[in-house]
Amino acid sequence: MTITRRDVLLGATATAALLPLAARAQTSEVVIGVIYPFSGGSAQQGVDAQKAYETALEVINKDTDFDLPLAKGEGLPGLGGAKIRLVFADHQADPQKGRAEAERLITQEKVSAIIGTYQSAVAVTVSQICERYQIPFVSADNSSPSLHRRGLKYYFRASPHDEMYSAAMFDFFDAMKKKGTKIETLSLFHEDTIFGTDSANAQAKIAGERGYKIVTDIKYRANSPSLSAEVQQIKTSSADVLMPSSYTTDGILLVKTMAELGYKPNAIVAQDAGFSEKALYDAVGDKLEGVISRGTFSLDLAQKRPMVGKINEMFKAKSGKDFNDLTSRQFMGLIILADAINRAKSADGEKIRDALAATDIPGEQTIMPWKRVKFDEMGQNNDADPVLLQYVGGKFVTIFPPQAAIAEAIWPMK
Amino acid sequence: MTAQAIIQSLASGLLMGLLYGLIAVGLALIFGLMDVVNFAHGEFLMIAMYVSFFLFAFFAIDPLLSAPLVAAALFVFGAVVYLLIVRFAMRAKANAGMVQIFSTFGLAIVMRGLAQFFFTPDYRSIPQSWLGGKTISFAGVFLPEPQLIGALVSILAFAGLYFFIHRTDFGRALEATREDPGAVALVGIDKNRVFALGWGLGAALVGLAGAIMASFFYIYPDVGASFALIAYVTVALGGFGSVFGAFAGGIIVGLVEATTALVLPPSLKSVGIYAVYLLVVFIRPRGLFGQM
Amino acid sequence: MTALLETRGVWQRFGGLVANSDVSISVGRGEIVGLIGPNGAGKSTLFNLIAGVLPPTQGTIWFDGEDVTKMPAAERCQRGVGRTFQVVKSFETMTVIDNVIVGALVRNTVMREARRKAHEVLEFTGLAARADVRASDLVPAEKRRLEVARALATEPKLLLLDEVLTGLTPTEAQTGVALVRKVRDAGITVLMVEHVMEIVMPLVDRAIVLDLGKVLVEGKPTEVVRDPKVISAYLGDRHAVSA
Amino acid sequence: MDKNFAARRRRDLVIAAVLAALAALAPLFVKDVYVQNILILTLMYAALSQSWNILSGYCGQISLGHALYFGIGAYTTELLFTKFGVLPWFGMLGGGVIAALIAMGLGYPFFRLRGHYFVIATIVIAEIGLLLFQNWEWAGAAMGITIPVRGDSWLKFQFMRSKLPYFYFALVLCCLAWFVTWWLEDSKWGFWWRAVKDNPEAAESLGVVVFNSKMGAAAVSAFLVAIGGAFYAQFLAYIDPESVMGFQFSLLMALPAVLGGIGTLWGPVLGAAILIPMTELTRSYIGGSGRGVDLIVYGTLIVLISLALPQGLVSLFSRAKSKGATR
Repeated sequence: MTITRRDVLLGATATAALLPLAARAQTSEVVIGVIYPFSGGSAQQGVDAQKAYETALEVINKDTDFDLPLAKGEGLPGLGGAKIRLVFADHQADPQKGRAEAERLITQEKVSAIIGTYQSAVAVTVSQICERYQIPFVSADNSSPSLHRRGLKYYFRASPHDEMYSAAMFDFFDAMKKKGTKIETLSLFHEDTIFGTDSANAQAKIAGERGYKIVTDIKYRANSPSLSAEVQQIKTSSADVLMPSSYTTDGILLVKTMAELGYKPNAIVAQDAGFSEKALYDAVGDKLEGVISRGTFSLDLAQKRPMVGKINEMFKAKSGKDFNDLTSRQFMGLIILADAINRAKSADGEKIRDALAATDIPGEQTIMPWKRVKFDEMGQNNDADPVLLQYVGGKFVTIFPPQAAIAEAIWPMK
Repeated sequence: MTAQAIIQSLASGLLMGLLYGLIAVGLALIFGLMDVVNFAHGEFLMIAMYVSFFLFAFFAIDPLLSAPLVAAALFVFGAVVYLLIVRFAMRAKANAGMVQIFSTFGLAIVMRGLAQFFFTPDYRSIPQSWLGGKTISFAGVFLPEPQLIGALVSILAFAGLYFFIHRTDFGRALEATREDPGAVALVGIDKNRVFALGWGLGAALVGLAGAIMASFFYIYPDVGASFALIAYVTVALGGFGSVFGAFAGGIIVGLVEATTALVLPPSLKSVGIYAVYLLVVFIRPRGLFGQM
Repeated sequence: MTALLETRGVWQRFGGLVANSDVSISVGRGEIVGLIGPNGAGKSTLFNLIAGVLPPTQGTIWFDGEDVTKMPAAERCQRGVGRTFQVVKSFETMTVIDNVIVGALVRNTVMREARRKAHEVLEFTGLAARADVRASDLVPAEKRRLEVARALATEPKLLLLDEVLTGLTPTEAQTGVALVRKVRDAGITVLMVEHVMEIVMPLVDRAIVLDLGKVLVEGKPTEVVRDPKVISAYLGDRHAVSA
Repeated sequence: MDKNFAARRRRDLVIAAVLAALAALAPLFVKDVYVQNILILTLMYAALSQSWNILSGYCGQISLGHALYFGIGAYTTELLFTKFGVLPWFGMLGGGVIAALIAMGLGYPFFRLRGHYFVIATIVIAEIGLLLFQNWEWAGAAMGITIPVRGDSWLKFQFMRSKLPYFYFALVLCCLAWFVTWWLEDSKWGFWWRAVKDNPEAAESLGVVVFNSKMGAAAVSAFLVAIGGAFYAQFLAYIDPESVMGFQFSLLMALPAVLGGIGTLWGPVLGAAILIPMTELTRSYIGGSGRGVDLIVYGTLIVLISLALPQGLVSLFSRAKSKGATR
């Protein structure tokens, strides 16, 4: 019974805070649940995500002058100017907790949709719950390819998955080979949870199809205290390209250990994650001149689309960081979701779902280098083009695909 | 696998192992003194790394220089933890072992929470330190300077500890208290004071390790978790309470870890450490140098 | 009829140290036998060998016509060897009655029976009023008594008492002596180790004196106390000095 | 005296029956699925902790590696179901038996170890299990196993629409674990275990075969925990190594018993009833801030409870009772 009392208390404080708004219209609010790890080893991703969503919220709820859906004017015009409110929940990287939080958000907080989750394993259970309650789940930043292939009606992912990312990497290799660069052998280096495993599987498969030779495939335990033995092995095989799939912590340790053991690969082409994190470049950026990472976002885009830079400034004011591959996807995910809610003219899960399915946003109205946002019948946006970014002179420049590139790849890296 | 690669692996393993030993020895010292296992040991390491980091970030003191400061800070911290928590845990009349495990374990959770609260969950590191990224190569074998200095500090710390326990008054008081806490009261040694100093010393040692590690490792609130289990295994392998055991245990763990990665997939390298631990305690149930 | 307990040429060595050398003793049914000797005579070692804590280095131990040399303690208990410990080893977190039930379970697999038996034993040993007290809350004399009760609950043929009378006040010791007599009257053979001769001599039928790991003398208590070898063993140094 | 004892046993049984009946009626009042979820977890952890308590509380062999058995229950059930179509009910039993066998197999070397050496050995063996599953391709490795959803069915023990069947299963499991403990408490095994925990040498002298006692406790404990693991897997409909074999499970099995009162009949239930809702609510209502406040609150409570009540929360009740008795 303490629970209900607690609810009443929390409810009371919440309404008190919202009194001026509530006076205007009782139903003028659409609630969206945001599920991330806010404690534990990946809490940083959760906290960064929070800032990204708050930035998106500002764009939606306040009057801003961007060429993004819902930027102009306050709130959602489709619902009479209703505002979006976010409820954040902590899943601690545990699928069970993610599921419990999703259920709580749906039944207690009455959210109209859920967005999350960073860890793919948690996305599995959260999306199941959403399916059951017929509430859309926007998978903002999960990249595991298996997620959208489970026949779920309420699952949507606007950004690419690891197979698309990996394909882009190999397209790039093919293009480089045509220009006469020698790329024959690859070293895979990946962590042992679902992200690293999925990524390496995708890479191994495409490498096989396109005739690249994988000379070492190192699977290591995430958050190991030492990576000396692992690095020693990739050093020994000395492939043309090193392809790491690592989170930030391991990424930092990998680069430091490589330097310590005197290993300088020809090229590093990374599967994002840690290699898009500011923390990693703060720590070892000097050793990473010329590293290439896949992504779906690049600040270069600001040159063509000035709003990207402005929105980035908004985010930076909150978080002290530039947008990276994850936070940009999170930002965009909420914009896309809010756009669907606006078109649905309803806070009802099923109507929002239909509106999401009908989404068609041209690439120019995003902060991403995508062709468009349009979901296939599995809820995957196949027009989300990955890009490859190269870290040059302290920032990322887009080097692939050619239509998005603003510079030639530097190969080998310095 | 070339001979050079094997030597490299073993050399890296040895350096890492000496560091494991230094991380673990505080645990062994405290256990030997009062039969308490500090389940927040990993978090002590985490705090030490943060102290080192902030000394660098705000006062530009290199981790190598700040190491004594970090050790001093941790000394105070360890003594305070003893006085505020462990002292009371030891008074428990029933389930003393359980109370010790869970009160220090609860402390670990609080420390992680506090670190996240005050320092944010961001991953920190010290990019430009005197040692960071420097490496010595010798016949194709690379020895990173931070770990090399770390190993040296570890050896010196162990030597110093040995001298301290066997040659100083406080060391003798420590030994006497450990052998018979009841009897020392009779000769006028305040047990609580000795225990508090013991905790301080144990924490100072892990502080030393944290300062060294800050120059080449990342820092975040959960970083202790990566080292905690290894530290416990190291201490148990060497024999709880044995300072020399922690030293030997660390070296063994480092070497086994490196060798396992040569034979098995690297993601299973900890299995090698764990298997060696199990093997050792099956043969010697009190570890290599534990009192039988 | 053979003796209830016999040790035949038992040796026990710990590294270079010889704790028992060629000890052959026997305890007849219904006897109270005292095993005495100065400190370091090897009493406790012999006692532990008989109880089955460890096997002897050499020699055999026979109980009730059976070679039990290699038998673990638990099995000897089932055969009818009950014991107490010199340093009291109660089950501290359990109540007095529960302590005794553990012993009673050897012969009674039905809980109800075991509990009844335990109550009987508590009555017998005079602990009935303390049945529901935690063992940790007992006073030392009661703890010793509990040890005896627990061992008696196993319905032993032979009860091994390890310094149960040592360290008690004279009154407590008297109750203890009465209890031992009562035990023997119940048909249980008793082998008791004591360091202090004065306490045991009036109680035992026969005394065996160990010194330096060997049997020094055995016989009736009145004879034993007068034996010059025993006197010199106990008072050896003092005699030597005064002489 | 005898009557007192029998009366106390009967009273425990009656209290348990009343509590179980009340719990069974709870869904009539609790419609909120989030709260239902907390209730299910509370019951599950009460059952797990009760099972853990058999080996660690009663028999005194402190294990911080019971996640191994939990994971084995979960994996056996789901591998049999997804690969061979074996119904979860059989998988559950199979998992229980395998876990019990493994526990006994490990018992041979492990039970020679004392104190922290034993505790660390249990942590380490569970960690090895986790790493092996993390790398075992056939069992899904890091990707885990998604349990195919085929609609509600008791036969397949799978329910999408309602949580109530899970609730009742968890309740039954909790009652079972409690009843087994209750029954064992006044049995030869129960007495043997407590004797072994308090003083193995004395126990041995009273005819207790210490090694067999430990083996028995390990087998019963592992069996019940594995059933809990199988339940959890069905409940979650998705498992991966970290989410069923992680160290946190070992801990969450030990904590309720320790906080409630280790080696007592009511400790685990009481501990779980307080700890699990607390864990869930602190995370849900203050964890979203990302500032670690939930950890601070949660950890502080653990420290305070373990320091203030070394014999667990049940000591509050028995203290009150013994005061009443003396007056």
